[in-house]
Amino acid sequence: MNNSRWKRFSNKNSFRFVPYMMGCDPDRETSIEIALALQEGGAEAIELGVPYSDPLADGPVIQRASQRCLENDVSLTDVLELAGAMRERGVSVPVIIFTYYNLLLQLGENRFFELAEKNGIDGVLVPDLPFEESAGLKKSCRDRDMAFISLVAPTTREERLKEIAQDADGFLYCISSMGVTGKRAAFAGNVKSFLANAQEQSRVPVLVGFGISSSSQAMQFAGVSDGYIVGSAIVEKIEALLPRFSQEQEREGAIREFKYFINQLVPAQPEKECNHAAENTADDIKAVSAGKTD
Amino acid sequence: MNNSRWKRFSNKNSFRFVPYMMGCDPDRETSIEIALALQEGGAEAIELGVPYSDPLADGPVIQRASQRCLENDVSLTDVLELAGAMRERGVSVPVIIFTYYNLLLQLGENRFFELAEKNGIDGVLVPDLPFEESAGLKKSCRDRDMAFISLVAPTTREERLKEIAQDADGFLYCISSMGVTGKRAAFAGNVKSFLANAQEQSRVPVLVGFGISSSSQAMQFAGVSDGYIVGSAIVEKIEALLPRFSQEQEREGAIREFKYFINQLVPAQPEKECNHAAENTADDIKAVSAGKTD
Amino acid sequence: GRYGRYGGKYVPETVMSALAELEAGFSEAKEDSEFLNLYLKELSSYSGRPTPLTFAEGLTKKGGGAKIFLKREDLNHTGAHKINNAIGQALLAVRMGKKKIIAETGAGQHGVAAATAAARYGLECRVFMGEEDIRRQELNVFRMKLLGAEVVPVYSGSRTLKDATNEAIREWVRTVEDTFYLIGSAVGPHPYPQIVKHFQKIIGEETSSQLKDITDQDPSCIIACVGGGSNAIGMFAPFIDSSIPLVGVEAGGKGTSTGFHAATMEKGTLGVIHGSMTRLLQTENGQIIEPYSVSAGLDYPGVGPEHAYLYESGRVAYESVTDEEALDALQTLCSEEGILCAIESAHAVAYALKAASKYTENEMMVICLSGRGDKDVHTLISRREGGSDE
Amino acid sequence: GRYGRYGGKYVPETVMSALAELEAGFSEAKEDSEFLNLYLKELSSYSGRPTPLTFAEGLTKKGGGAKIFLKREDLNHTGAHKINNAIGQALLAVRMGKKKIIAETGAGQHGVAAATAAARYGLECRVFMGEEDIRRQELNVFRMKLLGAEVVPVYSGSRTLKDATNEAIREWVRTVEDTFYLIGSAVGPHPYPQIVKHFQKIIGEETSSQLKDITDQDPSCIIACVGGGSNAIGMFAPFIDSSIPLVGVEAGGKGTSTGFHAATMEKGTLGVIHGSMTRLLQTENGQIIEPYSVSAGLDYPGVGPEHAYLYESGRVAYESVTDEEALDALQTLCSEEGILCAIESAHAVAYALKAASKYTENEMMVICLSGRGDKDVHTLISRREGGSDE
Repeated sequence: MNNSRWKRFSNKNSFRFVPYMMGCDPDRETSIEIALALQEGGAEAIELGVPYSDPLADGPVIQRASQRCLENDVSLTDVLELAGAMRERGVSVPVIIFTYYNLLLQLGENRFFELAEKNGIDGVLVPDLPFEESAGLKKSCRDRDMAFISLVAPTTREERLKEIAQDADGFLYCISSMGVTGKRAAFAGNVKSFLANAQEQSRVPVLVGFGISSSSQAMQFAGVSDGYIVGSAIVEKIEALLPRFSQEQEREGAIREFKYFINQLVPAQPEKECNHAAENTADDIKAVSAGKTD
Repeated sequence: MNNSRWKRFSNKNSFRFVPYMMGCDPDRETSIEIALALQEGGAEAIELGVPYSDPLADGPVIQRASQRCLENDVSLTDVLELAGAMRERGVSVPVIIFTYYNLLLQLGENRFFELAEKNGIDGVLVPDLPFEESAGLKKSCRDRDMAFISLVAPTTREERLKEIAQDADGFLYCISSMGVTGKRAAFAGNVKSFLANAQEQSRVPVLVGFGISSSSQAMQFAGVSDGYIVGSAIVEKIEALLPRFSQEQEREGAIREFKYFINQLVPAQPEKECNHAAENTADDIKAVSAGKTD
Repeated sequence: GRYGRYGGKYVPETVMSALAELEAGFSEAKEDSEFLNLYLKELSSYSGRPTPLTFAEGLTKKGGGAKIFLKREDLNHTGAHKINNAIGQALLAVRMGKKKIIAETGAGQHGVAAATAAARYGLECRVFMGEEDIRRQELNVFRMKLLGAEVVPVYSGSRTLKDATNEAIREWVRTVEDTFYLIGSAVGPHPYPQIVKHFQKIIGEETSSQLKDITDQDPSCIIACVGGGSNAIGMFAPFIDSSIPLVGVEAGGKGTSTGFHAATMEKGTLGVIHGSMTRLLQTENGQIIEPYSVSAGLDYPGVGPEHAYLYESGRVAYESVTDEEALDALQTLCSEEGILCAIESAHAVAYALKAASKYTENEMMVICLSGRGDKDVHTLISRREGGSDE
Repeated sequence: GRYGRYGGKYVPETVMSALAELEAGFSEAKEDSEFLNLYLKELSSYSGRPTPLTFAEGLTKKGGGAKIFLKREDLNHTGAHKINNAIGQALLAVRMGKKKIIAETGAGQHGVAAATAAARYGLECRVFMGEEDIRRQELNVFRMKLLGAEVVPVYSGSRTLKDATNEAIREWVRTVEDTFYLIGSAVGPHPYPQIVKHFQKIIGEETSSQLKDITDQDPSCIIACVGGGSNAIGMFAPFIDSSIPLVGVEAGGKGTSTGFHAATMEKGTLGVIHGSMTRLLQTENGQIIEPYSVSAGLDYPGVGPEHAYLYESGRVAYESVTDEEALDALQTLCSEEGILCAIESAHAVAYALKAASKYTENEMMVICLSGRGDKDVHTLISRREGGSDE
């Protein structure tokens, strides 16, 4: 793969933080600010979700975000174009479009890749397109220097894991535990050996995701993986901030609070970010604490 | 049969009027007055009904009378004793107890006849005890000089009619039309030939009943029968008079109105009865007219 | 027409010729193999007979004794054994040249069965139903109307089954020339109890043959609920001449000592109801008492005359179970076997569960599961929610 | 796992091992004659199969052409074809060592069937049901609870069947080790459409053999309603390789031009739903549209992938009938034959009544009467009373 953004991602040596955000939740402009905040907060790549009526792999938080966006008629095209706008505003890390297969099917593969290329997309993750069904799409991605992100789960059998891992692009998405996306207290019992095994087999960085909502949870996996993905915790934070995003005089504070939240999610942050957080008012900090107990 | 009351009944040459009244409807004293009025009005015999929870052969009017009496816990014994009281007060025509079989069964045949004899009962009519089931009871009646009243219907077949008619006591009850008791506009199509046939076969007077509610209806059958029975029309009249019976100052007028009503039911009445009716106030006569349209 | 001193024809003279016609029509029909074949063909190709004999493994475990088998009358078209008789009598009506049928109904089950058979065989149908029952059973009322039947409200007496039956008989007298009275249980004047038994004995005949397919051994007990008693007489019919113990289960309501029950055998006395001599619940003066049971189908003050005879002769044991026992048994059957039976049938199940442990696991009990319980879900809901069953 | 371009497994990686396990378990089971015999024995001794093939004389007269026969799935235990599949999959779950089943349900029919099979075979059962459907179908909810199942309300999306299915799949991922997902229609990822067809093909097999008992002649048309399509695929299965015309009838709702319908074939487009590629009702952006039908069982935005294939290949003709036509046909069947069928099944009847006159009286049409209509009486009442069907 010649995609320079993926090369940078791949060559990093840090424990990579990859956040998920729902595109256009709550709106296009705020999404751009969120993406910039994520990058500023240390994101090494961004998963950009597309709202769908039937998000089979997602838990209630992302389902609700989908519903919100669908009420605004946000389409796959809208989210692809959002990615383009994010690029223009300075997002430089790999952007992965996270879409259910039916949306891509309706748009049409050709049109999808046309828009994806135009808007600077680096990768495609289709949660309901398992290895067996994805050969064609993966090839189309490779033809365009995009990564088709593959997933493996604790239940993925040895042979299959090997096959998927050795054919993976971008990063290998290791599902930490069975179930849908969303915060949880415990992970699959065999998660560490599973990750270690995936790391052995994979030709790309191995990231762990599903259910991670704090830096301490993520750090458990630091030795057996190359990074982690946080989705629902971020989307839930955005949901909590919705009333403030919608009021002009509150937006700036809300973005600050969001940044502070992201900092908490990222274990080793530069000093200045902490200082930045310290600039928050006491009230803001209280709100943050309240948010975390959600 | 040596019963002198039946001999008188049998030897009459008139077109006999036999009314039905429900015993103790609305109460014992009024029933006695009603019986006396019926006799005064020309009744050649009186059928005395017993209230029953499930009067299968009866229409709504007599069903309602049953219900009224059952609310006062009127039993077969009560009605038998009522007959005795009627005798004491001057009722001299045959009195036929009209009871469903289950009531008689519960009282017991022995006890029933004991009370019947004591209270001057001349006949027994059990509407749900057809010829086939009644041999025993008929014999018990004959042993005591009582008439077991048999019924035949327009649908009773020739052979059977002959058998019943030739074994009848007291009178032969000919059902004018199919269905239950109660007023009606039309009778069975073959009713006259049926009655003529019954008259030919019967060893006792042939009376027609079910649905007769006016003297003109009754007179249709004068040539082919020996009398007629009126039930529901009388019970309905009593029902209409209930409010007046229950008030001391209205009772006498109510009885007068009842007598007038009976006079209308009987085609050929002595002159004096008509005069008696003429003594009624104009209001009474209006009330009578209103009652007749019910 | 007599079973010992029970049975007979205690009806007005106006009904007698109709009964004679019916008797003649039925005597002819039951000897007519073409008629019999038509009846059997309709049971099989229309109503889905034979109904299975299901081994109830879970119920057997709960009972802790005899192996329990269920004769699945709940799987009949319209959901109960009632259709066997409705089809038989409706075909008889057609054979006798009648164009119209009338029927009585309490909860509406027989009314639906009669309306169903009438629709199938092109007969006009009027169903007499107490005004109180019409109010309580609006779904069945609507079903009858959908089937093209007229539902005639009965306002007399207690406005329930007993009065609907009286009124149907009254109506029959009025219209006897072109109308067939399709009675719903093994009651009424002769020849009705015989006719109903004739058209219900298929239950016992199938059971007998299905048992023989399983084992040579006789069952240790055959159980059926008894209201009027049509499913029971049908189930017992081929076994009466054997020595197999037979048990009829009556509705004990709130307990046979409370006055709120329908236990005709235990608490009833000799009497006449709906044209036949039998045992019935009545006052000492002979007025008929409205019985009580949570189950509308067992809520009848009398019982078929042959049952009265079988009780008196001791050939069949009649037991009662209470509302509570029946409802608990219904719940047990439901969660153990996935079968939601009628509350009526649950009385038989309740008795079986109580009696099973008297037998060994090598013995068999057979329960006639007379109908399904979809119709009872509202009653069950209000019981669960309120605790009160009235 | 493909029917032309349809079918497949469009599911998260987390489901893949479970599907592989299921595929292996099913492959083994279907070759195991002991398993097959157990399944057939349960269908016969528990659910009452074979269901009859009823000649509908009155309906035939109304149709004015072909002789109409009804395959009576309404006579199954619990009142519809759903139980065939529920029994089959529950027995498969037991064979695979699973202790728990989960299921999705819309109107509650499959939920009741699944809860029934779970009770019978001693499995724990959780049924996912849209919160909106729970409100509308309280009787079935209560029945499931009586059967010992837990009913889990689903608050996501439109809170109906589509979302209940999503949620059941999500739950399955969570609990896959000891839990079997008992899917209710011929939909879902491979191997589900195959499994459901396998356990429903008894409908067509019985029909085929029952037709041979009547005549050597092939029927001129075999008709079944199609929502997800399980009764239809089961009915069609043994006939697909013949040249007998097959017709699937979809819910036309208020008319396929109104936007209120569930006509997946006529108005749907290629897409992915519940794990398989098929035809479905969706916006041009690919968001799935909640369909509309008066019949809760046909109210599904997708269709089994094999049906999509049979549509595309032209082997099966798919037609639609409106709510009104279906309800009229239900009324006609009811008053002509005494059979109150489900509104779902009435769609097939309505098509048959329209098409019958194209055939001569020497030809035969067979309708799969997939279920009984007791569950629909409330809908029918409100239609008659209000004129509105919503």
